[in-house]
Amino acid sequence: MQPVFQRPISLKDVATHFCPGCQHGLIHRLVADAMDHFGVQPQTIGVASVGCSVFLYEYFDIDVVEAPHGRAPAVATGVKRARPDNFVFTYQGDGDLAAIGTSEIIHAANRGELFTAIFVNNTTYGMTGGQMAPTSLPGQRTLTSPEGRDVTIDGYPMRMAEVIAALDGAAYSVRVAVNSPKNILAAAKAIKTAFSYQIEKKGFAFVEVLSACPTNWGMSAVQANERVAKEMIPYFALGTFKEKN
Amino acid sequence: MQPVFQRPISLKDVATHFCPGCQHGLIHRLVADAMDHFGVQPQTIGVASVGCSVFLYEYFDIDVVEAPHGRAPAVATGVKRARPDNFVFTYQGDGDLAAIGTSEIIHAANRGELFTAIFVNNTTYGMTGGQMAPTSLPGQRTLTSPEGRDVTIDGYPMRMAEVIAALDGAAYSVRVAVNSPKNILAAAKAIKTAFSYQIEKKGFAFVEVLSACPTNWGMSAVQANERVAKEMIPYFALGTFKEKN
Amino acid sequence: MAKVVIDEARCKGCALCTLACPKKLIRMSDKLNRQGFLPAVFPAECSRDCTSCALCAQMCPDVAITVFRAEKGEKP
Amino acid sequence: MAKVVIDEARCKGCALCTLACPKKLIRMSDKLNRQGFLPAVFPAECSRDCTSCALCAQMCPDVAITVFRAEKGEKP
Amino acid sequence: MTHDVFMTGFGGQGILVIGNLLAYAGIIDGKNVSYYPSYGVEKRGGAANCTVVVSDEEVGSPVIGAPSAGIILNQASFDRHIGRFKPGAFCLLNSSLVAEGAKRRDDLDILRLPLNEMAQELGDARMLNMIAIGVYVANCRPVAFDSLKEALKKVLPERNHRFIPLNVKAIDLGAAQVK
Amino acid sequence: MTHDVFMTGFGGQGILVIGNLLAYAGIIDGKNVSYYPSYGVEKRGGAANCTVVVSDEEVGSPVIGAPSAGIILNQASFDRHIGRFKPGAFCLLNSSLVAEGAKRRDDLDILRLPLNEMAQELGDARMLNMIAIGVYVANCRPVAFDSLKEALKKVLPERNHRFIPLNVKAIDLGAAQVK
Amino acid sequence: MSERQLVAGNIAVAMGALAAGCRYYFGYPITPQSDIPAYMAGELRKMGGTFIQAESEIASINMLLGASACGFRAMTSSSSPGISLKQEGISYMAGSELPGLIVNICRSGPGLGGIDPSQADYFQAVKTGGHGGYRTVVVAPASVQEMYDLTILAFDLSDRYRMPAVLLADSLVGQMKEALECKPYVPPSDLPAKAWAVTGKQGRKDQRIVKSLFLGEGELERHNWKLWGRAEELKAKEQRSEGKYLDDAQLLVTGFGSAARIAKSAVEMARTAGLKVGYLRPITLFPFPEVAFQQATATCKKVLCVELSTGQMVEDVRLSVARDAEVVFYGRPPGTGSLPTPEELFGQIHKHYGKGA
Amino acid sequence: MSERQLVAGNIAVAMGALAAGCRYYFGYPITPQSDIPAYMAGELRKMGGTFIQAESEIASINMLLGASACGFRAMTSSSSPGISLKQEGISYMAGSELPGLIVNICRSGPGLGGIDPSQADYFQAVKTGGHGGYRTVVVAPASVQEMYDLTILAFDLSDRYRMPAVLLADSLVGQMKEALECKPYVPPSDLPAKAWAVTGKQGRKDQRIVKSLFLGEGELERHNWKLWGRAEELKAKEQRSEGKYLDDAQLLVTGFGSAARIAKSAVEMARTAGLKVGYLRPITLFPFPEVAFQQATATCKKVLCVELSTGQMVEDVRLSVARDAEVVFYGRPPGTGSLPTPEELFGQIHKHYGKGA
Ligand SMILES: Cc1ncc(C[n+]2csc(CCOP(=O)(O)OP(=O)(O)O)c2C)c(N)n1
Ligand SMILES: Cc1ncc(C[n+]2csc(CCOP(=O)(O)OP(=O)(O)O)c2C)c(N)n1
Ligand code: SF4
Ligand code: SF4
Ligand code: SF4
Ligand code: SF4
Ligand code: SF4
Ligand code: SF4
Ligand SMILES: [Mg+2]
Ligand SMILES: [Mg+2]
Repeated sequence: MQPVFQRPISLKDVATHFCPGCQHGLIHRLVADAMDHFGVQPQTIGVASVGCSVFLYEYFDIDVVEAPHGRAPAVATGVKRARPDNFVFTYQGDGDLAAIGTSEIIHAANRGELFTAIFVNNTTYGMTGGQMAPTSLPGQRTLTSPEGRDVTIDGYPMRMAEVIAALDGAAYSVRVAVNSPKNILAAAKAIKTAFSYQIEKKGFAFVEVLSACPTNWGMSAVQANERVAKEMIPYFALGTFKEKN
Repeated sequence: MQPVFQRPISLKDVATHFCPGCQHGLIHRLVADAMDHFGVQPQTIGVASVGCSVFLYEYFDIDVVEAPHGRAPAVATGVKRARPDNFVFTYQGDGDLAAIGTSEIIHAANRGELFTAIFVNNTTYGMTGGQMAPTSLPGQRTLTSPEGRDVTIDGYPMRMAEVIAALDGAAYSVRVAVNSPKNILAAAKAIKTAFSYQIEKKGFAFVEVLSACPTNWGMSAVQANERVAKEMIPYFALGTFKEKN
Repeated sequence: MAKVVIDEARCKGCALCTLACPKKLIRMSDKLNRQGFLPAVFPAECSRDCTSCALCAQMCPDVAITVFRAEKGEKP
Repeated sequence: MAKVVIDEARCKGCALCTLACPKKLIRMSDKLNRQGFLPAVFPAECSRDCTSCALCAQMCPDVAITVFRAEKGEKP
Repeated sequence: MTHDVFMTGFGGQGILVIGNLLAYAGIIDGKNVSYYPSYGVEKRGGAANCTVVVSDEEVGSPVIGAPSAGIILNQASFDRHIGRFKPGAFCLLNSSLVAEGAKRRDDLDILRLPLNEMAQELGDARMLNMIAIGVYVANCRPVAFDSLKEALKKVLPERNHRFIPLNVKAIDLGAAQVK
Repeated sequence: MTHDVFMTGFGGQGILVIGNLLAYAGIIDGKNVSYYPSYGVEKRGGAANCTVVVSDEEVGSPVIGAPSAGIILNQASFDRHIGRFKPGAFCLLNSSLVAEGAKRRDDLDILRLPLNEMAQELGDARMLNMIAIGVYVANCRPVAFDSLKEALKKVLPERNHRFIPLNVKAIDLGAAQVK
Repeated sequence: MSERQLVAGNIAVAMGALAAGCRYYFGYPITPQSDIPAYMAGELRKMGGTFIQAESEIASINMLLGASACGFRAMTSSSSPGISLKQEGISYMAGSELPGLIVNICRSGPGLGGIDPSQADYFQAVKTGGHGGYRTVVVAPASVQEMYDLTILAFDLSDRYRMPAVLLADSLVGQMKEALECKPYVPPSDLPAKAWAVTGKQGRKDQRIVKSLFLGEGELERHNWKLWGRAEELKAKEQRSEGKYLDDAQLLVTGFGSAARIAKSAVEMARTAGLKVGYLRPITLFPFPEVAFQQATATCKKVLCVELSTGQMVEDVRLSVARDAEVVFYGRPPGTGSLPTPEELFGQIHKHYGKGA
Repeated sequence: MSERQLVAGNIAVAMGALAAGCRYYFGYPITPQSDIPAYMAGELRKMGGTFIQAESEIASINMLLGASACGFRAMTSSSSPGISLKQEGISYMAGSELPGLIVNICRSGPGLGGIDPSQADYFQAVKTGGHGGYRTVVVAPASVQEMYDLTILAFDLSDRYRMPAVLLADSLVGQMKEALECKPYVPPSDLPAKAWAVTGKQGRKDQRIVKSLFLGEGELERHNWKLWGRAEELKAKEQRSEGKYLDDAQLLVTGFGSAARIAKSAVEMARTAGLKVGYLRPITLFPFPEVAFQQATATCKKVLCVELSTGQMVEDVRLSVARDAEVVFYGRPPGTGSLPTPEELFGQIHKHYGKGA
């Protein structure tokens, strides 16, 4: 028998610490796949952020620099400027990128830094136990919005793929989901396209991936996956918001 | 004889420290005019930022809180939440608001904070002697871009009025200039409209004012004023980018 | 004619693969695995119906699934 | 018929008011003021031509200009 | 008089609930108490431990190097912690999940009970923790049984108060194991 | 031997240029030097001061409490600083702009020269600073005149080197005022 | 006596703040202090107060600055890396003479480190990690009751001396539960009114300006001496410590917060074993209880300082003791499995008791 | 001997950095250090290096972290408030064992303060203002030549001990011009290779991971002791100071950087006046030259410490001197018109000379 689906070689053969049904694992796999696809793993330097994905180096078989919370784009800027011939990517959560790290991602994008940004939006602060995130949906109950997010006080969910797309320095910005095989295949393609922007020096590329956090949503994995389709996608439209040539 | 043009009463009758031809003074006057217009001066708390406009309290006859560089929107959030019945405005330069304070202005806008933000864009760090700002134009020579801003390395000028307009929490966002009597009258009107958004609790209002910095542009006041029309307005389009009802 | 191998030690029992399979070939076990989860199982008899589309594997967050296809002429 | 008063002590000699006046009534002095600037002057004889449009005052960054209009029936 | 107990198991076994319960019972008895929890890194299913001290005097350290009593609910916890107990300490082992093995400690006063099965028999697998606390309190008497039961009202969320009778039954079942 | 001089005026009078010039001349002479500038808050037109020390020994403080020489170019600087000088200090006052007034100091060795007018006469109002430095160097001899002139090449930007002859003339004019 | 409840230290801080009249909370999530914002989110909105989860720690401290400038009691809480980010804001608050409470439930470091109890932020809190030379009140609770009481004290001192206050604790004291008695808060009758708070001029003649920029001749120097004078007054009046067995001690054990809590058990063990060991715990870290140390070391010439770090407070102990007293150090820098036990500290007491000095 | 140029201190720092092989500069504008980025902007881009004006001080320090993780010499510069904002990043660099140079041309504070020369960031630099307990090299130049030389030394020590280095100066030393001799840089032959730098695996077997998160049992504690050990080694080997007239001194005057510079003139005045006054200036603030102070105070029992602050280094002086030596303090917290003169400090010497101790 011939294998038709196998673990990417850039992904280490170890169990993850992610909760059952957490799609960080799946997104890791897609990133590793893209690395394999372009054969860039030997040149890759990953920049980890603080969040449930902090253990990047445990799962990817690459060199990794860990950034302070929110600062991965600045660290990646330092890395990529110092080693322009390496392949550099960041991997950040929504608390990390859209709250504390707002400034860093916007200015890195605006400078057109030549790294690839993977942004995992699960509408909550996963690692710290489920606080309201900048992307939490209106009415979403979290540790710090026990009565549900009140947009008049807490503000509106941030649509980061659109914000990034609006910056002159950004070359590619897309939002994908991984809640169904179809969306997963589209996500895989988007990540590869984003990688190609770096490889071909076309500019800064940004991939927002909608993801489930069953634990902090207080749901089973299956319910959580359903919420992505029912509640997240209607608010966070899937699509390509910028694609410079 | 009857006076047809007089100094607004909210503006103290003192000389400013601004350089000849610096339009901070003019913008101060327009803000004071709007305060007079609505009679809000007795309730007003201004939030000063760090930049050439740091001496807000020397010129406006109001209570003032001075914020650390870039943080005026956060300070104003604290002030307005604590004293919701007061009239609160911030006054920030482009280094302050569009560089170090990116995160604070974006999230205050996104929360729909009920204060009014005055943003003075003079394409440079005035107070610190003329470094490149996030709004410096492509090719603009500054202390830190001696060969001219290179967009491929330094990034693109940020169009803040548009960025703010794109946030769900922002109710009013406009860009004006003060380089001609006509533009000044439009600017005066925009500032009043912005004030009305706070007074009528319609939401966060943002006024970007294009302004000249003759000193750091290395120009006479008249040349600097011309540059606003010739170079800035073509890049930073004047107009209303959002006007919620 | 294909084979789906689910690494029981990696499976966290999230059941997302069961949703993904267009043929509904995968089901959840009722015996806890070493990690304390109820893992997914691909019953051997399902090999026949499996198209090796690998959608189950695509969907698995824990990369616990490998899919094999019979090579041309290979015996079942 | 109007009067424009330029506060010499406040004027920084930027000359922006001279651009603003549609009638070109304001000119720059060639005598330094106390601050070391060459201030703007509104020659008394210009009162006649001044429309009290106040555009000069609108334009002044240093709020150094006050504009007066003759009230109805007021003597020049 | 000071009592301290170290309880250890994995998340979901209800360790922290009975830790709280014991501490609250101590308060009801007018004692000084401390309850100190500690967890593993994992979000779900990781280790869960706590130390409870109940005392007539001021409580010093809420962390105890060599605890004088223990409740050990699974194998991993046994392997990791059994070495710490003070010689002579009373230890309840959940024999449903703990095989002991290499790390036997003959100097402890060990009671082995198949808590999983006992809870199942009682009709609710989740009652395992209540049986355990019943055993411990009956053996070491750090608090009065009435206080322990009284404390259920404080510790269980309102919506679970209807289960209090079952909890009491489980505590009693535990107590009954101690002669 | 150590020379120190405090120069004070407003921005635009070229105080900092002659401070640099003197310091560079000291270096050319193989001396130890320090040049310490200080400004007012204003961006344009504010106060501009500097202290220069030229010495055969290591230079200690670049800040001098009671300077032993001074160049004072305008009234505001005079009013603010005249009290600081060491008794007997040589002070050049720009009488074009300084009226002295209440703060007369009879214990100083004061030379009054109408520098503005002298510079105008020389054909370039900006040469005022060069005349001043010529006066000071001629009086106190902290550096060799040749070094001072040599230093012009180091201190003036390339594009202004064509003005060096005029600068030299101004220095000489200053020197000529000192008998 | 109000009822005793079983409460976690973090929650006691929140309850203390509410009792002290604090109605403004600004924070950003970080372990191990997340109970505080979670509690505040529920309670404050219920009572009409303000809870904002800010976009960052920097935004939080500046929102606090704004609310405090309006004259209201306000607070933020965070943990080590988050507190580092607040240093500029704290310096501004100090420079602007603004009160306000900053709670640091320390975690292990440096960098991302881990979430175990730590005392390695002592220098940052006490020597002040921001720029420009200023002081803040620093209190260090060692029990759940103190988490409540010292929160209130911190607000009072902060208002009285017009400087920010830092509550320095860690997850041991923060996550531990003990009996808490919520004594009702009675504001000190002599607390000065906040006549500096911005309110809008409302017809008032003078502007109120909350700022830290002072450019006039000599102005900033005077301002600094004024702030220094307040800190000196604080030192003179507000040193607090807890001592036990000091009369006949031959070895003095000291530490703050969680380390002191563990050390106290070790001291009891030592006394039980017949060793003449004393115990002295700073409750205020700034002002450091210098007087108590001076007094205790007038007779007891050896001090063992225990910290959950490689040694920071030990410097202040050295600066405070009698000149002829010897100070030794035992540290356990934090991390998984690095919390010392009373038994371990008893071992250290044994090691040093009766030797030297 | 290379030519002597008249150079400002700030520029000397930039020149020193370039000489030391630093090709990566990340900064954000702030007075009074703006000459450094302005110089770097021109020079670095000319020579193919990287100059980035970042969006903030926080971004700068993290870009520095990234470039340093790649094994290159890199730097940032700022002034007090900006340095406060970098504290989290510095802690991360220390935790990740990354070298890198952070230049602080201090301004007056607290808060916005002013731009006058200040030494009130001593605590922040030396006690470390970030969280979690770590140390950095701290050097304190007192002349333009030292601005150059100590920049190079800071890079060397930073690489050797794998910790960030801070150069602490102020606008007196930064804006002052003096003769500078640019000695060519010869890298120490025994500097260890950066075998930890990320490069991409490039076929290497092991991953390289630059991080500060350590969750394994006991791992973070061991990591902390390792960092502590390096700091101890630094203390043992790298203390630097400048002394003069120490043999017969009856009063020792000390201070660092700009204050020392002024104090030195006062000491010369005192010697001229026949007073037996000595001079001891720490060049490295961390490691603090404890040995030099111990030795000097073996005979000289009174020390006058001068700072442009209300007193910070004086604590380290107290901790370093012989037990029976007395330390007195004279401070001028910074602000417009607050720089002390040599004459003023000579007055202080007079006041303390021959009295007490
Ligand atoms: C400066 C700082 N502030 C806060 C934290 C605490 N913290 C750790 S992870 C995290 C955010 C996690 O949320 P997200 O980025 O959405 O990632 P997720 O876990 O959801 O994937 C926070 C706030 C920190 N480590 N550092
Ligand atoms: C944290 C911090 N970083 C940097 C500075 C230095 N600084 C003072 S004003 C300023 C920016 C001035 O530019 P802008 O905001 O555009 O105002 P302008 O002067 O042009 O009106 C900067 C960077 C500071 N005070 N604080
Ligand atoms: S907490 Fe949420 S984001 Fe984190 S591992 Fe669990 S499911 Fe994933
Ligand atoms: S430097 Fe520029 S912005 Fe500042 S006062 Fe002068 S002209 Fe205005
Ligand atoms: S490969 Fe396709 S058909 Fe086979 S089990 Fe997986 S999803 Fe079902
Ligand atoms: S998707 Fe993967 S982890 Fe989830 S049940 Fe199926 S095989 Fe197990
Ligand atoms: S009022 Fe109008 S017409 Fe009169 S001087 Fe001014 S601009 Fe000219
Ligand atoms: S615009 Fe105002 S400041 Fe400028 S020249 Fe005219 S009057 Fe003077
Ligand atoms: Mg998230
Ligand atoms: Mg600007």
